[in-house]
Amino acid sequence: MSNTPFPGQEAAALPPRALASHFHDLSQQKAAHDLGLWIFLATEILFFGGLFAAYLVYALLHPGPFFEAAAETEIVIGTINTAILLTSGLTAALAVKAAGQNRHDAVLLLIGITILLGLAFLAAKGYEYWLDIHHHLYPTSPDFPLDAPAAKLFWSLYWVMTGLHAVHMTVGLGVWAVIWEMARRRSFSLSDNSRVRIAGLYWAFVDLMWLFLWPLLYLAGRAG
Amino acid sequence: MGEIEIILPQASVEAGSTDGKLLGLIIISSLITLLVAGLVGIFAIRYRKGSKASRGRLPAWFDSDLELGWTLATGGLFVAIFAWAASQDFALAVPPQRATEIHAVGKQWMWKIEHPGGQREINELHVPVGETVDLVLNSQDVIHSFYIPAFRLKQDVVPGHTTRMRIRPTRTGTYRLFCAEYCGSEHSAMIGRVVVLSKEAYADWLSIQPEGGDLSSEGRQLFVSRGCAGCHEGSSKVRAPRLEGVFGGPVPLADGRTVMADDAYIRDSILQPKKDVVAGFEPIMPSFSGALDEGELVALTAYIRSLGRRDATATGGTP
Amino acid sequence: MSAESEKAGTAAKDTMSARAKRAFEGLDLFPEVTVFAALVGLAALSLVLALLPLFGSLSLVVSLLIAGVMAALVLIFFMHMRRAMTVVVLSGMAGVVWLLILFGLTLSDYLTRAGPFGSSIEPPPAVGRVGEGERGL
Amino acid sequence: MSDIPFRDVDLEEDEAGESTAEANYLEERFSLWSWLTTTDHKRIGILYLISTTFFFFIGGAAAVLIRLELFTPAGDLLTDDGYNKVFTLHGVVMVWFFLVPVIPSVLGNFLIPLMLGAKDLAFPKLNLASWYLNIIGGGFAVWAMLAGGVDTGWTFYTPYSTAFANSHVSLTAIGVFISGFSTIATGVNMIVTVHTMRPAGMGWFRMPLFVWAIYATSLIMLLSTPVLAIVLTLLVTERLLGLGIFNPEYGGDPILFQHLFWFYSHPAVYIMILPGMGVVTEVITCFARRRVFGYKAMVYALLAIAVIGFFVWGHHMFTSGQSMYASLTFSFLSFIVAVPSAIKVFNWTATLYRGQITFEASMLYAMGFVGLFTMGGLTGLFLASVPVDLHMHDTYFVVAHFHYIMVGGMVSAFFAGLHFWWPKITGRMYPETAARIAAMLMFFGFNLTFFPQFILGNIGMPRRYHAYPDEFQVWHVLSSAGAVILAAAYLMPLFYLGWSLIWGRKAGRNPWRAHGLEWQTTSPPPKHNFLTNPDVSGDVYAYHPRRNPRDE
Repeated sequence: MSNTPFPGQEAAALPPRALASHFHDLSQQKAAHDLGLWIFLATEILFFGGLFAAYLVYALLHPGPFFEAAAETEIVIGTINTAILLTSGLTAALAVKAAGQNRHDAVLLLIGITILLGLAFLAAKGYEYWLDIHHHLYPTSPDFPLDAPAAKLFWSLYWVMTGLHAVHMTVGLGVWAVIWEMARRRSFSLSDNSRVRIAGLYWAFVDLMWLFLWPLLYLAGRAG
Repeated sequence: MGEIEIILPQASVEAGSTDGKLLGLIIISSLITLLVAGLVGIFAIRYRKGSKASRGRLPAWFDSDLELGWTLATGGLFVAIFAWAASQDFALAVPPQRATEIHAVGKQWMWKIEHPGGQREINELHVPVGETVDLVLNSQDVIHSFYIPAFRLKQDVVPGHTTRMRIRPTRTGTYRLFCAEYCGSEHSAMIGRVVVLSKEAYADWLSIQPEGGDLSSEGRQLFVSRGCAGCHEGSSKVRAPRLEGVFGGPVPLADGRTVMADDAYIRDSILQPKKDVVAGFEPIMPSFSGALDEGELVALTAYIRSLGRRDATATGGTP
Repeated sequence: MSAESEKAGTAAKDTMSARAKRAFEGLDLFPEVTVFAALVGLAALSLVLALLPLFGSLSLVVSLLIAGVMAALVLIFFMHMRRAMTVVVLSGMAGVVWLLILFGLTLSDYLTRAGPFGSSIEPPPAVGRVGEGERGL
Repeated sequence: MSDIPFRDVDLEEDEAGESTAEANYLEERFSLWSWLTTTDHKRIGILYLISTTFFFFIGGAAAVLIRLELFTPAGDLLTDDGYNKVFTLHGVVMVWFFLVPVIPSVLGNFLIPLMLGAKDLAFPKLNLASWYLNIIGGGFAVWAMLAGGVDTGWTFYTPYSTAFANSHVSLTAIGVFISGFSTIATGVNMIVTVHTMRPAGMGWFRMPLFVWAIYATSLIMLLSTPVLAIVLTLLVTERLLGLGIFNPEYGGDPILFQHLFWFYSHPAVYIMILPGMGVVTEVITCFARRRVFGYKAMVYALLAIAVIGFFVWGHHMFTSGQSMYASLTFSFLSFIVAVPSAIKVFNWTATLYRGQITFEASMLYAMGFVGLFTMGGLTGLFLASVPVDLHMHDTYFVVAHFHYIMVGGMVSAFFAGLHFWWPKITGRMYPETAARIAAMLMFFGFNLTFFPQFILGNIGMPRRYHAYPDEFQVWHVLSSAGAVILAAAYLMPLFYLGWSLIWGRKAGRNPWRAHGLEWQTTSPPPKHNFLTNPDVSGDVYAYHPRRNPRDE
């Protein structure tokens, strides 16, 4: 009967920060947090999904120029960034695991590495953007190097897709930074609180989106 | 050219059948509305608080059978209405045979019409009664929509697309032409008239229009003056495909595909020559995008079409 | 509290590696590291296949299929979808299913437009791009 | 359901029991700051009530201007650009800042935890954040209006919105984008609350249908709003940064914008009607004193509408140049989605059968809803038929059709719910006679405003026309006359509901002798909703026509 709505006595036994007053127990709270974040991630799939739909339609309408344009992206930086993100995905997953076991030092270290890798990703991305602009690879450039009009469709999608991904990365880094600081001050219980787990899920999702952006933007149109 | 008729006449083949469906829908939905409103009203009076009406348990069949019955009945009815509506002969679909083509260009905020003989008009469309006319629609700026209420037809005019609307006027008269897709400040001023004339009157009307020059001969002039003829004509080294007989037939492409040489293909080939290169030729043709305006494109296309018609009579169908 | 952590901070500088070692002592790094290795391997495979002219125009499809496998690994092992509540799995799937609805019904238009595929799309005569084509000659 | 023992509402209710130990949520703390930082779902519901009312009257003022302008054929009251900005404002404000949030965020916020016997929604802070996002988004829209307005129409069709409009498109789009996050936050909150915070003993099929309706609505919110967000992002990047996803000069397709936009906006129509269906169900069953007819069918119909609603967006695009095969597919699916709506209409009617009906104002609104929604739904079939739509698309027929759903349906339902739960929200009874007069006036004014528009559409009057040919005038005059009545009727509740806050009779826990859990607590409820555990053993629809406790 852990599900009774008003078990005030039970709630009092728990550390005050871990359980919000409107939940009856930690398992209910954990379920709510997990479900809330997963639902949010489902909406994120559809958010990026609109872009994937546009990519799909234009790849079908203008296959030639679209993939020719794709061959102009900086594949080396894109691939290095893929490796960086995969590694940060590993450290984030380990941080979640360590948090579940209340291993304070490990969590701090792993989140720290994750943040550094995320920053490295953004730095590489920034350098890549600089190169792209240097090569006039943006649709409004008067010296846009590709002839076919549809090449500009690809490059528009490139900027929006990578830009939104970078925004998500930045948000994720902000979340990690806050959690790292809170964990350093030991202001919440690592295993009872959902924070690290939620941030880990979000980070893995951002990682996951990149797994699709990488082939769409960097690997497409390279063969032959 | 009489006054515009304000009671909406049925002036096209579609008008009659659309109105039939409309009437059917009005009858069906009025009956359903009356049924629902009637039942609500009757129940409200009969079962008002304190009335003597019996309020025993509902009979067993009421709960499940009636619900299921109503669901199936409405479902069946709706599917039947769909089938009836979908059975209409959609002139909008791929035109089965070629018809007189009149080009209309929508721009903020007017309609520019060009007849095959080169006659031009603005915000007015003259068509002969009893004939099939394909309106070929392009937009120079935003989305417009070519709407003739008396014909019960409208078709959006989308920049970057060529859309078509087949009209089959059945009744002479003057009817309204509206832009039905919001297009900016003077959207409500983008209106005009459609004048359906008898065939003789239409011929007279065409003959008294100022000489616009025949569309395809205008195209022929452009074909020479813009240098197309230099490669696509004459017996010099074969740098480009000859265009006689091309229109309306299949064209094998360098990448193995085959496309149908229709208006859209011709336009594409002029504006984006590297998109669909004909098998056996090098992609050396420059793009004429920006070098030709909408009217010149239409004329060039008309010329190439006229080249094709000589020996392409058997290839009327499109894929 | 803060003084304590500061002290811990200074101590950390001296024995960083020792502390790191202690931090990870007994922390089971599996299956995460194995999965990570698999992900890196799949990424390398994807890269190689994309650069080689093996699949022609299907090359991107192959890359995306590999990405799908990688995504499944991330979902199962890093996001613990296996252990998640049914409703969590359902909500994740809903996102994908609705994406397919979006793709499917949009394509129901694009794949069935009149004429050769996509032929109703034409660039309009744009102004200000005169001569752009000549450069290609 | 039938195995649950029949338990009627507690007859010997103690009005004296109102003097409880805990202050009610309204009196708990008074300061403005305590309201602006509250995480109490009830207070956030009130905040939403205030903000949506504000936006309703902004949108309403725009509607009045539109109807005044159309009184004469010449465009004499407003300039053409002025008119275009006014109808855009009307659409943007009414859709995103009134219709979408009004029932889920006002009544849903207030009632979902109460109906589930919970203390709050799952994420109280997120709930407050969603209100702030909503008013920040609305602030952008109002800012755009004050800065000179926007003239694209609420649909933002490209390339007009990206390359041709000179008005504040980006500002408005950013406002709508932000409000989209508010919608998503509300949706997450509702779904998680329903999943994780139901009390033991309240199985899925024992939940009130209002909860089901909000649940189904939230599903649509979550699955459609992100696509709106991305399409607006693309719109703004195209305007501000020169990227060009829909730019025809690059070979981009304006019709793709329409696909993405309607992938959101058609389901959004169901966001705007499903909650109304939930409200009307609660009201009808209570005032007919009859268990709701076909409970499970009602649930499945709600879920079916929510899901099938995603498959029909192309019926907005029959004339757009989309493939005829796609049009016929979408047409067929649009007919299918009408079936669950028909089930609901049937069940509401059947609930009245052998009832013990009384005609409080909320019941009048609910009965009006059934009639108007039926008409709105049936005229939807006209527009789902391809040949008829080729004629009717973008004419006043469409305008009339969706106003029958949105105003005749959703606004009626909102008033039904507001009156029904007003005693619970404020602890006071509203004056019944005034409310009944307003309800009937609204019904009459509504029909006079919008029925002539069906005829206008039928004789070919296009939408969004600032000036129009003379032959349409007679119908426009009727419509404008109706709008005046409608406007007066909408002002009435402002006065009598305001009056009731101070002079209204004290309501007691359960003035309607209704069965939901929300009626078990005091009116207004205490901060934590229930002083004692609510009794969830009863059936929320255990009404019995022969035993009406209100006869005592």
